[in-house]
Amino acid sequence: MIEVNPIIIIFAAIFTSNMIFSNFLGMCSFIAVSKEIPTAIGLGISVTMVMTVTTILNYIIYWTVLVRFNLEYLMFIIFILIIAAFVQLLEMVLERYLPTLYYSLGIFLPLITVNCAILGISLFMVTRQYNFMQTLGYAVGSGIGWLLAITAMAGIRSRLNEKSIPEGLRGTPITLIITGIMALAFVGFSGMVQIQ
Amino acid sequence: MNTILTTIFIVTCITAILATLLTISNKTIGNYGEVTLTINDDKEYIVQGGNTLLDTLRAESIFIPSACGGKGSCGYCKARVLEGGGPVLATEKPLLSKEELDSNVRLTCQCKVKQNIKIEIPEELFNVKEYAVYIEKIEQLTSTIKLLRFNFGDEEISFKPGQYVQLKAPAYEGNEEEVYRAYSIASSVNDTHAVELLIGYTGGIATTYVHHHLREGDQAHVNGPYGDFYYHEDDGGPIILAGAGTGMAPIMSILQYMADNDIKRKAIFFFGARTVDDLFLLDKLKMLEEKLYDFKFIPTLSREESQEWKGEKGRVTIAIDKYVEKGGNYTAYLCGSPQMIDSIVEALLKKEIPLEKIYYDKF
Amino acid sequence: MIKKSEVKKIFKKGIYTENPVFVQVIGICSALAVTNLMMNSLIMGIALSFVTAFSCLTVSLLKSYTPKHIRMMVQVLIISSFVIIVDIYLKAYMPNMSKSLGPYVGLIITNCIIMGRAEGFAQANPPILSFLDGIASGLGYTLVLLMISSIREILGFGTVFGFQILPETITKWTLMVMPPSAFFILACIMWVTNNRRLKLERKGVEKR
Amino acid sequence: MKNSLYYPILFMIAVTVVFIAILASINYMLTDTIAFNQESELRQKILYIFDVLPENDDPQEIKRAFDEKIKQKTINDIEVYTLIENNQEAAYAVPINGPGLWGSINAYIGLNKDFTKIIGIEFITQSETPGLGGRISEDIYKNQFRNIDIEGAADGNYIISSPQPGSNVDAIAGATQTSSAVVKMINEDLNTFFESTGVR
Repeated sequence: MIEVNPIIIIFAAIFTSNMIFSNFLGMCSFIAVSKEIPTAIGLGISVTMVMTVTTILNYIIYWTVLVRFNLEYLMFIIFILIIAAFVQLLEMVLERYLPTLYYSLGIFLPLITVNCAILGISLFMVTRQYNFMQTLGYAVGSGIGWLLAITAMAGIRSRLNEKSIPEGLRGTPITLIITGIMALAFVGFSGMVQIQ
Repeated sequence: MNTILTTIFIVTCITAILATLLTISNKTIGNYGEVTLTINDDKEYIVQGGNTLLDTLRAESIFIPSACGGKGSCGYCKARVLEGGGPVLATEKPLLSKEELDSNVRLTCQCKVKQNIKIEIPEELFNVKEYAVYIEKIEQLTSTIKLLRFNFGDEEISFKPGQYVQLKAPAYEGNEEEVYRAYSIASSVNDTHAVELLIGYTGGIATTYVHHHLREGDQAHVNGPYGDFYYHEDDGGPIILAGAGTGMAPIMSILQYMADNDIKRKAIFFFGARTVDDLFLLDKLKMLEEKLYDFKFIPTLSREESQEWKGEKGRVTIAIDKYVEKGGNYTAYLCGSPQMIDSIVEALLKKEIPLEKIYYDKF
Repeated sequence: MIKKSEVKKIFKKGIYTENPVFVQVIGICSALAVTNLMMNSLIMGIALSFVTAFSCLTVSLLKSYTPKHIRMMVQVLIISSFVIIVDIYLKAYMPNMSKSLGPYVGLIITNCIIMGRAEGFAQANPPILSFLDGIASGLGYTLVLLMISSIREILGFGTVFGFQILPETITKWTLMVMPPSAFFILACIMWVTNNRRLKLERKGVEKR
Repeated sequence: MKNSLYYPILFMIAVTVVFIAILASINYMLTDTIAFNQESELRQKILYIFDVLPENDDPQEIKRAFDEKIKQKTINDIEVYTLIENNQEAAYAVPINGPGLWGSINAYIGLNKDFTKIIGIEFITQSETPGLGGRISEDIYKNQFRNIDIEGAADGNYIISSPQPGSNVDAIAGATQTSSAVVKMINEDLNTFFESTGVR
């Protein structure tokens, strides 16, 4: 394995290996919640936070428990259980103690458990054999990349004039086409920085 | 074998820890204690806080219609929250109009009960329930109208005379979608373990189901009661009832209510039909005429050629013109097709009966 | 017990009227990532149908015993267990397929179709119906995947399930091999189905 | 009962035990098959580099051929595979890796016993665009690396990709970046190998 600086991994995760545009993860909430900019930013920030914390938890459990007892084949179960439990706990805590934060970000938490981007990060961290700092960089970068992508999409969609689009293309289909074009644009970043 | 046991042990430890964490926090952080839920300013419930309003109401057997199951995407579960609902959430805004936001309307599946809360919901939702019923009796009244008696078993329904229930027509051979159709209750409100419906055959999904597929003893589903067409205890003046075909159903319920409660009001029932063959439930009406304080049944036939018919002929409005006194302090209940009701309302207005004393149910 | 008409309705909903991918717009992450080859799509579709059907069955069996606050955990545990079974099976008997699907097998867990059916259908319906519903949704998903991948594979590689059908000499359309093309094709499929639906709706209005 | 403190935990434990027991048993039964599959793939690739693949690709056949002809050996801390012919080392497969366009590429490159010729290449992992850079895994590209004389190569440029003058390998049309990445990693890693081991 080539040692890569965690800072470079952050940039790579934002641009060259953007979760949405090159791995297509987290598409469901990306399409459903990208109608307005404030909502998109709220969801993006929640995703980034949850992604960072759960990836670190999963990293620790993976190397201290799963690898030691040869249980790597069970990583899916453990990872998703940790994500689900963490999201639910976080929701309860925010709702009780930080209501303002809850009303702006917490309400998106139930959408996050089934967001494949979160689980995806934990799985890629294992297949790419990152060390702790690299994992941290990768999680933070991917979160920011996701936030950037959904905000950009919300910006475009809020300026889209629905009337000038053929009726059958309105809504999801046109969003998919825009995403496709954006993905092609992001191909331009390839080769700029390396992720592995 | 050993490896399998260690695996089970380790994973179980992890899930047990997570489950414990969640359970404890559910008992502590997620526990908002008991709060008071006030509905429409008069009914109070002591409920467990921490759940959504929709779930809380459901636990109290108040069913607010909801199609998406609490995901905040259908926008059906609206209700006015007057106090204690917290700020409107971003997940609700796309589904609420400006007027609704101004009048404190919220999505009950998103709004959580964390403190004492006051809400307002349509009164009729209190009683609405879904009942699993079976068909006790089917009676062919005329060539196209059947009377069906749905038995509720141990359950009870409470409704006002004149209200309707919805009957579910499930998918059957030749029909793939499930539909609900409304039918007025023809039976007495005291008969709480059953409802009787009059259902005429029109060739539609639900009436085809009723006329060609339902047999005595079959299972069916109804929910209700609904509707703001029902008997009003007002000034006690004389009552005009008018209907045609299956529109007799709510009127029968009103008449039986009057008989059961010995209400001493003058009542006159104009029933429109084409020929003698289209008249039904005559024995029951005869009985009511004897039992009630002052009740007259006036069938008017528009197409009867036979010389034996001694009753009224022509349209209902002609009979009304003949029997109703101008300026009498009447209250009117009408149930029938829109055209029929429009013409009767016109005739009643001519008799100087104010519009607010004319209740009707168009179908 | 179970009426034929009800089964028929479930399948019609899963495959056409409420197709998870192009009507409900869920579970499209993997629909885009694995559709460059038809074989991959087929295996992915079968795997997803298997997981959805059995997860729904189990969730439905356990629904009345599951405490509310750990329902989410129980559901993800059930779903991920079935995914691991699929993963182990592919690794043991179809190693090449396992390699080319890579992490997307694991990501079946977070495919919203499974969670959606488990929460939306299995939670309120008897086990056998839930099982059939799972198969129907999975089938609907598989068909869309195959539709997208057939276009991509023919234009991008000139092959169908790996068999050359276009002459070797044609210029391959590279864009079709690259992931963004899946967006365009899915959008077009939705466009066609939307138009059909709109046309039917308009006809319905005129009739009335 | 559902509201008690212990019920949810016990319920969770029960569900976990049942499911993990099933999974652990399945895994236990299939572990060997999976491990064999993974080894089999590597064996096949190493045999391919030396161009000594058995005619049928039955995994057992491959294992026999591999055990018979290939030995693992460490030259100066670098793990290489050697081809044994007539009880003598006849060729070597040296690991090389480097960044591709999308992710790192891991490969083995085959050298003859005097380290004067490249005799083959095989990619172990690569995540290049299928149909473009991904075509480095196709035989048509890899077979170009059979029998390339590197004895007289200047400045450690053993492989020169077209359209450079004096090229000995054709780049993949439309995937210039991947092609040059492969060339770069071969040249760099071979140089390091030769310098550190001093075999030449």
